[in-house]
Amino acid sequence: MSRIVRGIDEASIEKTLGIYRIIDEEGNIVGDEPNLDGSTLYKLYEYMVRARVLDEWLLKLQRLGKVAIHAPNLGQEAIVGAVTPLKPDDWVFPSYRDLGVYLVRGMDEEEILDRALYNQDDPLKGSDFAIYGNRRFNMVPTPVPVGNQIPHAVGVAYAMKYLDRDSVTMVMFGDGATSRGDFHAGLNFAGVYRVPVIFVCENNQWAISVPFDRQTRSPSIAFRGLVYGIESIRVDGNDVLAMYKIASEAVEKARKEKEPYLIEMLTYRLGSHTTADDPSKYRSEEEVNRMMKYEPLKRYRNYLIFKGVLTDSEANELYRRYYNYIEDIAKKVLNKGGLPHDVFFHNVFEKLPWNLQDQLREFRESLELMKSLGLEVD
Amino acid sequence: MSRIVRGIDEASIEKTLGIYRIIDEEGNIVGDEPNLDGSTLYKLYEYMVRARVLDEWLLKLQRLGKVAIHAPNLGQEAIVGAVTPLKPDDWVFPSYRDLGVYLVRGMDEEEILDRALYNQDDPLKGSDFAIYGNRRFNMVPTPVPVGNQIPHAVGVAYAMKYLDRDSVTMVMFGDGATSRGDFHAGLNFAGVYRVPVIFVCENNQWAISVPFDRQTRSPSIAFRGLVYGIESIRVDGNDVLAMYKIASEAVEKARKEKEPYLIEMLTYRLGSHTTADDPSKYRSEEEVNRMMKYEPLKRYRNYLIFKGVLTDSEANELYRRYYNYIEDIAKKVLNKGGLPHDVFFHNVFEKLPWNLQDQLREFRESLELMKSLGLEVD
Amino acid sequence: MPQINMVEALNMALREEMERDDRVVVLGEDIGRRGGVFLVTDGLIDLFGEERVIDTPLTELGIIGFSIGLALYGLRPVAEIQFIDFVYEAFDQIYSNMARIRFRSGGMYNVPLVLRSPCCGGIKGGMHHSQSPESLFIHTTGLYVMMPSGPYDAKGLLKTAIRLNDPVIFLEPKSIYRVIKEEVPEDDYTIELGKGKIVREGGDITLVTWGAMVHISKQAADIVKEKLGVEVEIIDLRTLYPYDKDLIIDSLEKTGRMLIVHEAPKTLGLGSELSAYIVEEHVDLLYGPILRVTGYDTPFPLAHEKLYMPNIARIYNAISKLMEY
Amino acid sequence: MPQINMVEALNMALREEMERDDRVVVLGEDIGRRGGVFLVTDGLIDLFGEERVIDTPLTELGIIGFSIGLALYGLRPVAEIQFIDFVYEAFDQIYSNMARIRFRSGGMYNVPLVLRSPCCGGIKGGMHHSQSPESLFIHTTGLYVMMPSGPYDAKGLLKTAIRLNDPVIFLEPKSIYRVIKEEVPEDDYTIELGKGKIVREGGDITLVTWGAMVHISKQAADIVKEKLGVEVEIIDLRTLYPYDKDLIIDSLEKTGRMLIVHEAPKTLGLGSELSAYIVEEHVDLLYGPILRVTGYDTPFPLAHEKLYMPNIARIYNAISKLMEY
Ligand SMILES: Cc1ncc(C[n+]2csc(CCOP(=O)(O)OP(=O)(O)O)c2C)c(N)n1
Ligand SMILES: Cc1ncc(C[n+]2csc(CCOP(=O)(O)OP(=O)(O)O)c2C)c(N)n1
Ligand SMILES: [Mg+2]
Ligand SMILES: [Mg+2]
Repeated sequence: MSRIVRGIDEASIEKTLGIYRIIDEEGNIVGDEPNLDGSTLYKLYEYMVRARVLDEWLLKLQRLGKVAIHAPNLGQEAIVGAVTPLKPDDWVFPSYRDLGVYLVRGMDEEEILDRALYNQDDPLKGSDFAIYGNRRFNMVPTPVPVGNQIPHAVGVAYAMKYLDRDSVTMVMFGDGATSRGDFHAGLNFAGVYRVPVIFVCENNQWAISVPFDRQTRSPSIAFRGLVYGIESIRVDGNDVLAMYKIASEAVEKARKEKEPYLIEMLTYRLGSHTTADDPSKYRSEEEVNRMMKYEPLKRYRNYLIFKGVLTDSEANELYRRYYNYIEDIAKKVLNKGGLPHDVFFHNVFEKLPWNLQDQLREFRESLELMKSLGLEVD
Repeated sequence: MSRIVRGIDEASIEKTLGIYRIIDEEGNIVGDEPNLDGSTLYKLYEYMVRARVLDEWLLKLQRLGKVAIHAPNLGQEAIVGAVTPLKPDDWVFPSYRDLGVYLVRGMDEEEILDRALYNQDDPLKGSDFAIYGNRRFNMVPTPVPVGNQIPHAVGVAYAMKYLDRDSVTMVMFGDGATSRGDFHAGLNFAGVYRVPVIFVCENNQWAISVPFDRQTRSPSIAFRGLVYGIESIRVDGNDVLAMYKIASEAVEKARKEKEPYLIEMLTYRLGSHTTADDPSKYRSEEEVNRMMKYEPLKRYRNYLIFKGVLTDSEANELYRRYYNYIEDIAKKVLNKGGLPHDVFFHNVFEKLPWNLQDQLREFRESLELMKSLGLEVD
Repeated sequence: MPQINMVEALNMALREEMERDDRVVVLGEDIGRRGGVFLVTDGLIDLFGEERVIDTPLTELGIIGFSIGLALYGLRPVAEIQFIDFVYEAFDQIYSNMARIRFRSGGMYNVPLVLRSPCCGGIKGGMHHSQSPESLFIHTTGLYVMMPSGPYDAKGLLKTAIRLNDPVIFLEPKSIYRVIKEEVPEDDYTIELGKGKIVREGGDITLVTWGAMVHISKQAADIVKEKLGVEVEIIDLRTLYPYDKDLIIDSLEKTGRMLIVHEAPKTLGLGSELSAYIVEEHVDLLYGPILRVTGYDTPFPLAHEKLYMPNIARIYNAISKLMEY
Repeated sequence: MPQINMVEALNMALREEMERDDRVVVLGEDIGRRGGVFLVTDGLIDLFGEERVIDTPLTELGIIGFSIGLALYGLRPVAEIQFIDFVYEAFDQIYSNMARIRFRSGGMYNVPLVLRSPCCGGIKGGMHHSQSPESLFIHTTGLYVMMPSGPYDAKGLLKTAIRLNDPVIFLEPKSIYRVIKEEVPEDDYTIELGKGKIVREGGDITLVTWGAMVHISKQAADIVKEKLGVEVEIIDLRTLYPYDKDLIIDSLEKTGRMLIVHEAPKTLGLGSELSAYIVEEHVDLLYGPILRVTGYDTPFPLAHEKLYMPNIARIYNAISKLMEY
């Protein structure tokens, strides 16, 4: 089977069934290193550390009852490698487990916490939980129904091509999301229309309690891309260098040739699904411990130390610095006021239709009445 | 790439990219003939002839304004090969373009015309147009939204396995239907649960005006089956022997091993999409003429003549016989009365809820009023 | 001015808007070479090319999800759903995204997307080529909903829809696509969102309706006038959300009697909201009950569709009852 | 008899029905080992094995489409949608198939499928973990719709739903999953389809509600009694389609005043149908308007959900207004 039928040849299939990696779980070099200067190498590490520290803080704030819910990203920090090659004008549709993505795009810890607490500075104005985004960073807030954003990203990429822009779109989603109609339709449209979109599937082996094997019998997610006529590859998603390198190639290809690309980021969800989850019901601690040794930070730190870009104590210091930094921010954001009571009447439409005007009037009266009845106004 | 990853090896991929056939467009034997006696060989031909003649009659009745709409099956008659291996207890979910399927399952021309005219004997009681089915034949009436029946078939197959029945399910759908979420979900469930279902995609190259190339960039529909972990094959869908042979194998495998199977029936829609369509807007007559030479009846007739199962004049006589037969039936069914006026109040629920009882009362009054106002009661 | 039908008027609106603004693109199943199964997009592909007149794969979810992306980036897509009966695969995209992205993003993003589709019965289309699901969209919150009853309004409303910065469900009663002809100017005119129209004046009864039922209602009103001497005022809502409450109230101030006619099933058809709104806020205007003549609470049938849909006798009957108050 | 909560009562109903009839199977996302994210199916996989307690891939369309197939072949599937807010991918399967197969097949096939799902607000769930879309299902035609307000009813209604030969949408107000405890017998009892219940008697006002709003309404009624001396009669509908019109009419015969309270957005919430029905058929029972206290016509917000949902002050206000008549 070496003949080529619409891009299906041995090599393209191999790419979807193998696992592309550059550094192994000890940090040893086992593949082609990209040609990166020390500061870029360091930046990747710094983003991963920031993501991890922020994750810890969000978990802490959740336990303190300040944050309603959080989806931990422990173990998936190498996603920062996927977004780093993007330019500001490129668009990103992140998933809900993508703290590192938000940071790389320019959203800082304060904005993320404002969002998590939906205080007066929440850019999304208290619309929904556990989602992040901001137009300033060309990052569209994630819809909670899993996978909805996939066809949106394809539409944006089509519009970029139609308007002759030099931009590309990247969209993240989990292994569970690949079962949805949105995935099927989105990838099919991208394949048919040949648009500059990069699909990044964070295959962390679990969709809440459903393991990959029960989600699909596809040999890999990357293999699925081929049936849509999309160049696809499976990457060791705990190897930030591999993620960076493949994403750079994909972004360049998308930008130059206006072609779609699918990256399967093979990783593992080390934490619970969200803070509302109890993974002990469906997977063993032993499995988690076993997978811990593949986690992305340690191996990349070893690599950077080997490369002379970082020392052990610098690494520890970096962690501590961000820990304290967020501690300060947490204090600050916890003191901010809430959103106005009538916030949810706005942003339904550009202008309030008459029924919403009437209802807003009734609403304001009801607030007065609550006070006069001695009821607490939330 | 010879290693096997979850059923993906060279041979399995080849099966999805090649075209399995037994007789070529002249009727010459180019593959392994199945071991069939003359009467079985003849039956396959007879069903194809009946399907073609019935198709002609439905078109004629449509032109006469007796039938609202018809989806011609010209060129796709070899689908009878797919259903012939099934047993009466097996279930079939046909497509709307499957006259031959209805006939093989035991529905006769009279019932099909009753249905097309939705007269008093319509088994589906005037519910919808261009769909056929009957519980007596374990054939579920087709939903008009394309592809809806695919996950239903998978559920039925699961129930068969769960209840330890010795039965299988077969479901037909077009190339256009493969773009729908129903296809994606249905095949994924079948792959994950390993149930005895045979998917038959009638890839007739067109979905109304959208050619296969614009529907998907998958190299074939069969190839798509692999990503769901389903054994899949592309068959010359105008070769009824090939269809019969592959379907027999698939049915046997499904029955014995409780495994799903996908058959891509590569064929061509020679007629218009439906009688409401105007194909001259989107495809050339030249293409249709070119494809005409691959049509399934002529080649199979040549083969049968070569095999000594049929003579030319017997073939002509067979055609004429069914033509006259249907002419008689058409006269008969056109004289049948219509369905009762209140037919649509029934079969919403097992029992009428109070609001439907009230409405039925109002409805009956309104019929009286129509008469007294001198308005025509439809 | 020549008289044209609704298909031609819609085609004219699309062409003019595409000429005016190259961010306007159209897409859907069979809308390119085929020109749409009802020919609403006929000829556009020749004028604007296949990058702006986009034939899509057969998935409504894909059409709407993809269109939302187009709209997010600043285009103004007009997506055709071949029949509104096939829209449901896209319902998650409509309900959770098209209608919610402005809200979800705190107002940072908006979705100027028009979903247009043939709707309603009267062509012997059976269960899945005949339905009137406007209620589902109106209840969604976050969508404007329109339904014209003739060529002139169709053109003006579609232009309005395309220029709004929020999503619009634009429903086209297919049974009158080619039946009604009107003078439709080649000029650029729009019809204000949320404004109904009195299509027949009368002092006895306020009949609120829309779409193809406007015409049945007019016929019924003529018969009622002849046989009962009752003068029916007919309001064509045109925009179903937000509907023109002021026009209804003004009319009720004259008549005190209200009848609603629509094709959708009765239970939770828009008639229920119109009735509930008037009773809640303007009960004092009423002499008696508010009646509804609607489709029945069953699936839309192929057999006897004319009896399933509101007809003259049922409207006549309701009017007679109302005149008892 | 020990007091148990609604999650435990639902779990008991499922277990008993599965023991009674091996055609009953449950399926959905995370309903196996995980026991469902709210633990309604907890432990069932140990009792009945993974062929009857089926974890599904992440696609609601798949869950419902597949369940329809199970039901067609004679099984009695109970499909969980993790939150009703995620049901929309399945809307085509629900609207065009689950609700229509009996009709399409002229009565030859039926779909005894229960779709159960947590619904409604009150747990700070934001836009997509809080909605109350019952209207969409009621308007569909072909579906029964139920919503219990406590453990006892939850068990009895779910058993009824499982035994019906037609499809049921079974909505569970998640905010009261664990809050309300009641004595729930281990016996086999059912609650008749279409029967509401008077949960508080009173002669001044008929308040119709369901789900978690039953409890808010009771609190409001107590305050109203204390402050205004008004006696509110509260009807818990329990079945939303077909709703118990007789219970409402009987109560209105006493009170002449009607208030409806629900969480869903006002426009085309079920309240509109209840109001329109009474005005159409029993207008003479009314002293004045029918009022509605409902969710606002906006998406369900994360911020200030308690203010978005009907609350005591708004119910109080509506009752005061009604007492002016
Ligand atoms: C349409 C839909 N169904 C169900 C859910 C509930 N839910 C939230 S996350 C999740 C699992 C997602 O798994 P995956 O896509 O692998 O992403 P991961 O959480 O592993 O990052 C589920 C079932 C949802 N958000 N949307
Ligand atoms: C969900 C849905 N969308 C659109 C249609 C309108 N429609 C009917 S058949 C058809 C094309 C189907 O093509 P294909 O699946 O290839 O089957 P074929 O007609 O070629 O046999 C379309 C678009 C439909 N019936 N259902
Ligand atoms: Mg996952
Ligand atoms: Mg086709």
